[in-house]
Amino acid sequence: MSTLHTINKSPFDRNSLDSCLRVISDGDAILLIEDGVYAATGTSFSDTVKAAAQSHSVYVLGPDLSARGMKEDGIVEGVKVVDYEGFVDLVTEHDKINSWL
Amino acid sequence: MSTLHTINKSPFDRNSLDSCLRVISDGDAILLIEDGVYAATGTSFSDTVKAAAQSHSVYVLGPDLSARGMKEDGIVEGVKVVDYEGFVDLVTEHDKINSWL
Amino acid sequence: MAKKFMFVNRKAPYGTIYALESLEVVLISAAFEQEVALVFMDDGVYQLTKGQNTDGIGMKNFSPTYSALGDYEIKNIYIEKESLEARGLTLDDLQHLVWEDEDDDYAEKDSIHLVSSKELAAVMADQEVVITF
Amino acid sequence: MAKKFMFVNRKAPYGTIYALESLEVVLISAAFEQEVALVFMDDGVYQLTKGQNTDGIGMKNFSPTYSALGDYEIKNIYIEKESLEARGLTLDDLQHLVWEDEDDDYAEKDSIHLVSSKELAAVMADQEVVITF
Amino acid sequence: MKLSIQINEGPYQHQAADSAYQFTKAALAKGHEIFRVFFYHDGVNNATRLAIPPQDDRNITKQWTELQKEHELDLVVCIAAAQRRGLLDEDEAKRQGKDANNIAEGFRISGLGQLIEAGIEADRLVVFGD
Amino acid sequence: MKLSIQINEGPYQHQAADSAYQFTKAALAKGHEIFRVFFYHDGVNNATRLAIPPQDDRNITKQWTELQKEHELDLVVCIAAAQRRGLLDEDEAKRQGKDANNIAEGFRISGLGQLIEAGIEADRLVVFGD
Repeated sequence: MSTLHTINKSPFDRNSLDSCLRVISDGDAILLIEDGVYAATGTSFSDTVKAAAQSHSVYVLGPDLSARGMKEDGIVEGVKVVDYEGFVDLVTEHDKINSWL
Repeated sequence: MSTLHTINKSPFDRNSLDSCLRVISDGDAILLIEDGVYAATGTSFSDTVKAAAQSHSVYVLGPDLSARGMKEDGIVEGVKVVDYEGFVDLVTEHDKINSWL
Repeated sequence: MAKKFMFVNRKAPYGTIYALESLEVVLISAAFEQEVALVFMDDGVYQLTKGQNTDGIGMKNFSPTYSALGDYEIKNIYIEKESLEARGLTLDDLQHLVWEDEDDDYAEKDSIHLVSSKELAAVMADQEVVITF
Repeated sequence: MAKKFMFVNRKAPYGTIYALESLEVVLISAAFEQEVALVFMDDGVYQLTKGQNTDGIGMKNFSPTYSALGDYEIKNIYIEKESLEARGLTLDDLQHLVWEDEDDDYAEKDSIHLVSSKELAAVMADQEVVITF
Repeated sequence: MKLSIQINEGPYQHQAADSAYQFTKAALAKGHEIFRVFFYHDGVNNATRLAIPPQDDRNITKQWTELQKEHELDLVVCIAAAQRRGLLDEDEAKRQGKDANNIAEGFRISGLGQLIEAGIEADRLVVFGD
Repeated sequence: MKLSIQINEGPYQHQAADSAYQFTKAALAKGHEIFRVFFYHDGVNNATRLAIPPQDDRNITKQWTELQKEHELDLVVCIAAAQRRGLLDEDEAKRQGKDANNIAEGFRISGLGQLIEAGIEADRLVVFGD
């Protein structure tokens, strides 16, 4: 029963990424969307995200990155960029979705 | 030009208390309202709040504490409880209000 | 076939409506005879504090409704230990929620399970539908 | 008598509307001939990033509007250094905002002032009306 | 003293509108003047007359309407924010070719300049939001 | 695959409604079935037909109405949440003695059970919110 966790808030603004990481299971994946995409950039949280990407698949939504003027080539090591089509695939490839609102 | 800073979110949920403390001036006061009142209780942030209450006047809105089942006698040392009438007085006693939304 | 539904409560009550409207979803879900589990973590643990009194803020005190969860056969309520501790709370600060086991002469049993993040992760992994409020 | 207004931007753009609707307030305020100052701190610094392209999310890209602030005589724009650094950004990542000084042969001058928390505190203390978005 | 109030969130979803109401009542009881209450962002949704909250809960819009009557409050809904979110008065509905309007008694729709004016004219501006 | 969508926030204030729309379009383009889109909390405000967004911006309600027409989507607005916030259809307005209604074409108002059903019947439920 794998889970796709979506995080839609900046790690500076909310604790949802931290909470998600506390209860994530092996085989689960994380998708950063909306203001959550900042976590994939070179912020003071990048070590946390890099570590998460070593134990889990971590994705970031490209259209939300571009909207915010964040470059795909500057994102945290191990994080993969997907578009909305990729978002849909991630939803179907995992057994359920947990949106960390 | 003294400022009354209001904080309406839990310190676990948002960074507004931290941000406020970075730019607060001598003679300013802080009022915790709504979900901000949890900061006045014995949480892992209580040292931060206790320190703030040593350099500034820190108040908490009693009606919001009671609504959340938090006891007035268990609040952080130095924090004073006010009701809505006291909230109004704090607004008029300071030159301006900064609501940290 | 019943599905395993989990409702995860992460927000404090009153500051926003999510706690109240989440409870409305939970109560409705009981009518569909699904396997329902509730989680209280992060500021969601504040929803269950004893002695809430909203007279001073003009809002409805909906905290008594939690004690009805047992009557709706909702008896798997998980509270994350780490969230509780960070907030300086213990189970004694929270409502004591129970359900009656009709297979055991209607004995009152605890609905609340205090779990670590790690234990919670295992319970979450086992669900089929998760809605986080 | 002009009052000193300060608008403090703390939220990222697009995720919520506060950045956009704050900008609408700022532009209107210019018509009232008040002394207007802007602050970008916390996630608010993200509002000014270069190269925003919203084609993929179907929302309006309002970032070009910031460059019009100078034409509205809004030339006191403060960016908190600590917020910028925590996000791994430098001023080069942000739009270069300027105003024309008509008393100096219309020379283009920087509107953006990079300030420490401490310096920002002093500027804030001096204001008469503060609206934080 | 002369106070202005700004409300940024809609009714029920956030406590902002409730807090603002409690504060306004307390300020009036202490003899202060409320220069204006300005509804911005989702705050404009407080001005709908179509809401039917549960019987055992407060009716936030009605509370404002009654306070307005009693104290002749100036309740101003931002027109730009209101248009985005579907809050209209009769004139605006006609002008925009809409077949209905939904603004409640006691509120008026006006421009964002009214917020700046509220900041200039009042001694204090207090903002409630998310 | 059969997908259900839940939207918890109103239009414009949060990106939730936009993200949900982009996701739904992408899912349909890939040949998936959308079992239901359920509007809860402030999400019910997406269903107003009275909004007049700026000409150079998207019209979120209209986007849903058009997608509904094209794909016969089931757009369900939670009745309890809608009543609190002033979203009504014609029948409900009559029953409650309200003089206007504001729901847009393509949306229907129904009970919270429809959300649970959406969770049961669909293979996946995806939630968008604040």
